Amino acid sequence: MSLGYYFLLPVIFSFLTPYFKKLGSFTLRGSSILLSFILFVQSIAYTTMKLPQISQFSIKPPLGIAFVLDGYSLLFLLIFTFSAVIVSFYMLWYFKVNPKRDEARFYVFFNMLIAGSIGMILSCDIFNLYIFFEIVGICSYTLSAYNKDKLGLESGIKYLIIGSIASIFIVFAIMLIYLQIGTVNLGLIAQRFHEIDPKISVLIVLMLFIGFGTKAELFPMNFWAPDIYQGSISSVNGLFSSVVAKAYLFVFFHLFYLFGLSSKYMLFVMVIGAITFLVSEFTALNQTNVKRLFAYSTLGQLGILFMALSTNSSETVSGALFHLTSHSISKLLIFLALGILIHHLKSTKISIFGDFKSRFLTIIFAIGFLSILGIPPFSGFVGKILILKGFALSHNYSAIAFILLVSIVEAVYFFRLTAMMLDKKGTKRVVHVGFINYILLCVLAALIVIFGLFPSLLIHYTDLAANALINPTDYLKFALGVGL
Amino acid sequence: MNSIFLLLNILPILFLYQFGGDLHVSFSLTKDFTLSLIQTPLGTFFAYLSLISFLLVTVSQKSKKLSCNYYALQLLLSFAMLIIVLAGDFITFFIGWEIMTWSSYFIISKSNNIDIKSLQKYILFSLASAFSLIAAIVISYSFANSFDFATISASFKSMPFDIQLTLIILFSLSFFTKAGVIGLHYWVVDTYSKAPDLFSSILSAVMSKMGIYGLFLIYGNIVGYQELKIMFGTILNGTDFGYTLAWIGVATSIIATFKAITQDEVKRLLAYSSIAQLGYIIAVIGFGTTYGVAGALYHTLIHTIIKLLLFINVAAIIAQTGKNRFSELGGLIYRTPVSFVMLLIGIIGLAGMPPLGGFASKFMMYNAAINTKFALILIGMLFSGAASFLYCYKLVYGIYLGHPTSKGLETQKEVPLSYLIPQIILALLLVLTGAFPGAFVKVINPILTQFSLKALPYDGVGIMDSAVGNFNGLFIMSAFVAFFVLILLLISRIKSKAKNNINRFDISYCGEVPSKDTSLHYGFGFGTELHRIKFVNAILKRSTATFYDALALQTKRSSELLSRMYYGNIHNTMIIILLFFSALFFIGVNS
Amino acid sequence: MIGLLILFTFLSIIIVALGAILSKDITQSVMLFMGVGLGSVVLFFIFQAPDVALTEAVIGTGLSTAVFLLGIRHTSQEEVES
Amino acid sequence: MLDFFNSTQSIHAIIIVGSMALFFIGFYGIATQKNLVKVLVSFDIMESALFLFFIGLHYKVGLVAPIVDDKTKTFTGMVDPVPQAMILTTIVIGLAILALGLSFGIEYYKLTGRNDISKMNELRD
Amino acid sequence: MSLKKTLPIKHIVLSILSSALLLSLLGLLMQVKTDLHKSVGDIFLNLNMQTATANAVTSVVTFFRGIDTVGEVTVLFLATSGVALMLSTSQRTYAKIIKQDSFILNVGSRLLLSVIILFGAYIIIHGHLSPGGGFQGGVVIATAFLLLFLANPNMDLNHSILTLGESLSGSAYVLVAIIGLFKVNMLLGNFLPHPVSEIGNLISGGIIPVIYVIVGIKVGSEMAVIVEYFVKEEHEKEIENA
Repeated sequence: MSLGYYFLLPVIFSFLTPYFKKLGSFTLRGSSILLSFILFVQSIAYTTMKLPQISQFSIKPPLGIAFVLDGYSLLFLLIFTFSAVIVSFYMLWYFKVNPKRDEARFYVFFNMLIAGSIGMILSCDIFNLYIFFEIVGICSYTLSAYNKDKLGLESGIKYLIIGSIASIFIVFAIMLIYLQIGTVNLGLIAQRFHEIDPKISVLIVLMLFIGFGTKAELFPMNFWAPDIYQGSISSVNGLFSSVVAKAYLFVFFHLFYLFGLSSKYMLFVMVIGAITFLVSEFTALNQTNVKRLFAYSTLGQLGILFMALSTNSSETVSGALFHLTSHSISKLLIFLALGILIHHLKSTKISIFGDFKSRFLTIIFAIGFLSILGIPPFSGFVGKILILKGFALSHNYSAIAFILLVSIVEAVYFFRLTAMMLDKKGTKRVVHVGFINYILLCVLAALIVIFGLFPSLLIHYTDLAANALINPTDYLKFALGVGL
Repeated sequence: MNSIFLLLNILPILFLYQFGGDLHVSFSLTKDFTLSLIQTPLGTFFAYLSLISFLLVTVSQKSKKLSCNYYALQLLLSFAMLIIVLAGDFITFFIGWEIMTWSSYFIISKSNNIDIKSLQKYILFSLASAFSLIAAIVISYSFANSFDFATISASFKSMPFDIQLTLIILFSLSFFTKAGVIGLHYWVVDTYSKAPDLFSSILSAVMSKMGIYGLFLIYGNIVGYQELKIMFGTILNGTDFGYTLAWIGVATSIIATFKAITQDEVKRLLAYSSIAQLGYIIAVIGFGTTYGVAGALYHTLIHTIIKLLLFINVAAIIAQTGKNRFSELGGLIYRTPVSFVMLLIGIIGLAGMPPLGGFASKFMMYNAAINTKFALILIGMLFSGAASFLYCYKLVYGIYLGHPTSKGLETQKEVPLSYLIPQIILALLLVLTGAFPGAFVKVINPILTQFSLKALPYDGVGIMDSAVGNFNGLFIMSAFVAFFVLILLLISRIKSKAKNNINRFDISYCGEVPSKDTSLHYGFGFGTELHRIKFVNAILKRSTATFYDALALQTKRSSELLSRMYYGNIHNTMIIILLFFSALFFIGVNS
Repeated sequence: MIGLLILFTFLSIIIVALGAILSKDITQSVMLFMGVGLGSVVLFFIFQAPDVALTEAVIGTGLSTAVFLLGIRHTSQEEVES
Repeated sequence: MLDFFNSTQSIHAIIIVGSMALFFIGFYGIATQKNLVKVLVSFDIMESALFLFFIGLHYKVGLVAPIVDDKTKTFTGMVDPVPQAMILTTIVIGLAILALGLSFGIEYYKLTGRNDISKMNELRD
Repeated sequence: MSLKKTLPIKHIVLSILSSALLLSLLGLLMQVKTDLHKSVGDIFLNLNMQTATANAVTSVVTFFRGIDTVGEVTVLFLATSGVALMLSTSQRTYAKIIKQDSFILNVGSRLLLSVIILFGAYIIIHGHLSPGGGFQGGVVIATAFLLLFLANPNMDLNHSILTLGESLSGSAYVLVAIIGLFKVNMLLGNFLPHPVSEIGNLISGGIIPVIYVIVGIKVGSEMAVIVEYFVKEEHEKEIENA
């Protein structure tokens, strides 16, 4: 039951895939689903245990590396493992519909992507964090280039080059940290970060900001992101937007609060988040490609999360984490439904929303859009209102006005799609949603509605996470191996 | 299918009636969101208003074969309005508000002559109003630390003046959009005219009243009229705030009335007329005197009844003939006499002529204006009231009088019964409110006490009295009926030989004989030459559409500009990242 | 003495790296990149880091250059970079 | 005069200047080069510059490689092994990225016949 | 070396920018003192005696920071399967080209092959005593295969053995880590006996040499696969224009 299994089980699975493939595609798919299911059940088991949990590797933390699970990472663990289970079921349909020769390798990269992201949120050692950063990087480059056509390869190359630039900056930052503080353990770095000579600490923070900011798609550095979404297949897009982007966001704010940077850089991060939100919502207005449109909407939502998470008040942060969870679920819902649509209508133009006739898909898309916009009965509303309430309590009215105005712009393109779906004129093709997808989309939609009507279940965990994020005292105690 | 939903509509009425005014339910969503429903007199008034109109519209939808989820959405809409009206705190209010928005959005999208542009207009304006509402709620939460109406209104006085002002502006903006005040009515006309025929009756009769309820809630409960008087001071004999609001209302009604006169489409005329009538209510709502609030409430009731009546009537005609323009309709009086009588009663009520309820509410509103000595406002209201008679006449003449323009019209049968029953009930209601205006006083008094205003004196069910004088509704109605019956006998006594041998085309004395199919239906076009009047011409030419289209164009242009940054050349993206790094480096290092 | 040696190797690495970046022909730039690798192997050895020197020699210089050259033979075939 | 160069101070100064110069050559390379292979080369140059910078600054005159053989019995007076362990892993990661990038480049060249990353813009609005 | 190419303004501006960055960064880095805190390395050096491995770097790489190497091995594995995914064309038919392979090259490469493999094996096995280890030795063995391919491009590696070697050693590595959990209640714990007295000779340092041998096999087979894909790929091209 130790935290190490989150990384070691997928590693064993991916090493043994050639043999699963030999035993036939059923065992391959079954074992991949079983793996993600086991990890999901394990994370649910962790919700009942007292946090923070720790599992050490070879020696006690300040010297060795350890996986520490506190409230903040528990929430993300649940999101990641849940999305893994959903997408692995979805892939059953995807590979049944367009069978591919190297399907086994997809499962390798899929499971390692999830394991890497979980590693990123659990590891309490900055160099180990960099290794998982690279694992997630490599998996996402290959997954985005998976179907080897001109678009996929181009997105793979672009993602690789941007990823390598980001990793250069992060390696440089780790080296400077090691030179200054003499260790790579996050607990010790957090303790001694204020002793570094201010100029060098500005440099380190800048390098980490550029490294993780590029990957977490902040404004001046996210010109590459829509191309990746356009080039890769929809289920991979779902993973990118609900798992990978969230992992980088997690690390960005984990270090932001651990190193105590919120006092100096709060305004800067909030302004960058606001610009990201504004620019991506406006560019989403005149998109003709559906995948690019939802990519910009993901960038926009990340912008809001950056704005809300950077405030030091646990109210807003817990609201932002709630919004983050509901955004992951609804974005996963939309991308999976989009995959079905694109498969049947063979085009990724926006007009496909007007050419399909399926009551179930219309309802699913409507729920997804309304939840992202933050319309009452759905979970997005609770998230948005918590964020606004947090901003109001800290009397930050300009942020409230900004979020509301720009989300009207966001409503324009979402409702344009809804209007096209509901429009009865024109030739319509019936889209047949497979049996598996039917259940998956129902589960996701039900989750959105449940969190909308009874948010107290999720708010308990987001409050836990918000407190664990803002004052990581017990995380530091475990990271320093005190009392182990 | 229709009958099941009919029963489902009756259920809430009985449920509400059974509670009798002290319903208090609270359900805690999370630790700091408790949703609560409280039954205030104002709430019950509007609840009964909306539930009864939903019932009547469901009855009228009997003949149209509507799908099950249409009814479900309509039920959800009525449930949402119930939540809004009975909400005890702002979160429930907002949840009801948004569910109302998107459920009505899905109903409107089911109509077959709706296009994406007007759907977008509708949803964007409603969302804009909802977002300004949530902004106001959240700001007030930041000062009151709770969403409950009572605590917020208690802590409202302690807020600094500029916060109070922003709150009032935000709340009023969001409710004005819903009620369709002149600057924000861009969506109203298109949505009402293109929505499914019978649903536009709900739209105009009930949903716009939610905006009015919101205004009452804010000015009456949350801020309180005394607080408004203290905040903004007084002018002549009324409050400054009331005066500005009155000017907005009067402007809305005058402009909307003249716009209504020139419309050719029936439903667009009705849409403009509902904006105009709401303009009256908004003009009077801000006065903060007993007569102001009473007049507004009375006119809300009357307007709902009339708009339901007119829209159902027009919907029936459109369903029957398939045409919705005055130029295509005409001469239906012989074919559908009952609908004509119903429309006639509706017109009399709309124009505010004595025997029917319309006069009572207009009387009360004029009294309010007189009472607060806002002379110009009174003149404006009288002017637009008189002008409104023009489009009432156009409505009657265009559809029923004049000559049938097309062959089909001559063979029309009477409108099916399911349309007529609700119209008859509504007409009876109008007659009752006309005959017994006093009865309404008993309904309004608890609301006035809720707003801590002086209650209206109640002397007899037939008498409505005001500061300046009173009139005995019953006496007028009985005199009118007696006089009407007398003339009816007189006419029927004279063997009306004239009717059957007059041939519609026997107008050869001016030397030209119109052929069989030329339409002699000219009367409806009299709005067109209004342009010659300079003042009216100024109104008709200018429209808010140009402003909003320009706004949409600017956002589109700026989005194209911004999206040019994302043109996919990875080489330049790398350079931008490196430049961003060096810029931050130079700033960071030497700061 | 060591300082001089370090200075000299650094200078040669910088010149070779400049050549690698600016040269038009890709195979030439890969060859010069190998030069940078060799220089860094020498430096690692001076800095008393034999493990890293061996890794850099085998992986950083040996295999990377082999992979580069094989890769180039399929792509631009010594084509002058436009 | 010669031993001026042997002091750790001056060695560290040389290392910092040299490696940072190398780093910014790679920086310039990434900013200007359009060919995929050239970009990967400048990426690798930046990486080796960082390694030199890191290992160099941990070397002090008189310290010995962290390996115990029959001559040096105890682990004292040795260079810090942790940076070497980290650099060892990062070199291998650099190779992995390189091999992956080249395989993408080869497939892309097979489909489009060009290797120029600034011309890759099928993916746009 | 054709250096005389016309530098467009963009290049000049960027070079000025990067040199400006260089100067200000140097100004920054020069006057900063590096030994603010005693680095964790000295603690590892003292701890190293108990792990009974002569090479401190190996003990840090495999034992103290063991999960890094597991991550490292997965990164290499992912890169290999990524390259395999990309370059593996469905029809792996390589017509035997008629270029007659020169006899000298064949014999010479076979002779050299055994020496290189021996050298690689030496580096792997003596990872914990002398510099080198799994990664370096594995890649040396891979270069041996590279040599064979250059000599005789038609050669086919036996894929079943390579995948067997790769997956078994990978799972063995993870099993060693998990056994550590059960035996020593510490993931990647050193459960084999590693007395300090044995520090110099071959069988010393518990699981550290075992890990490095496993890593050596894995890296060797993976790099061989990568090299084969890159070489074979090139082969196909020649057939087209031959």
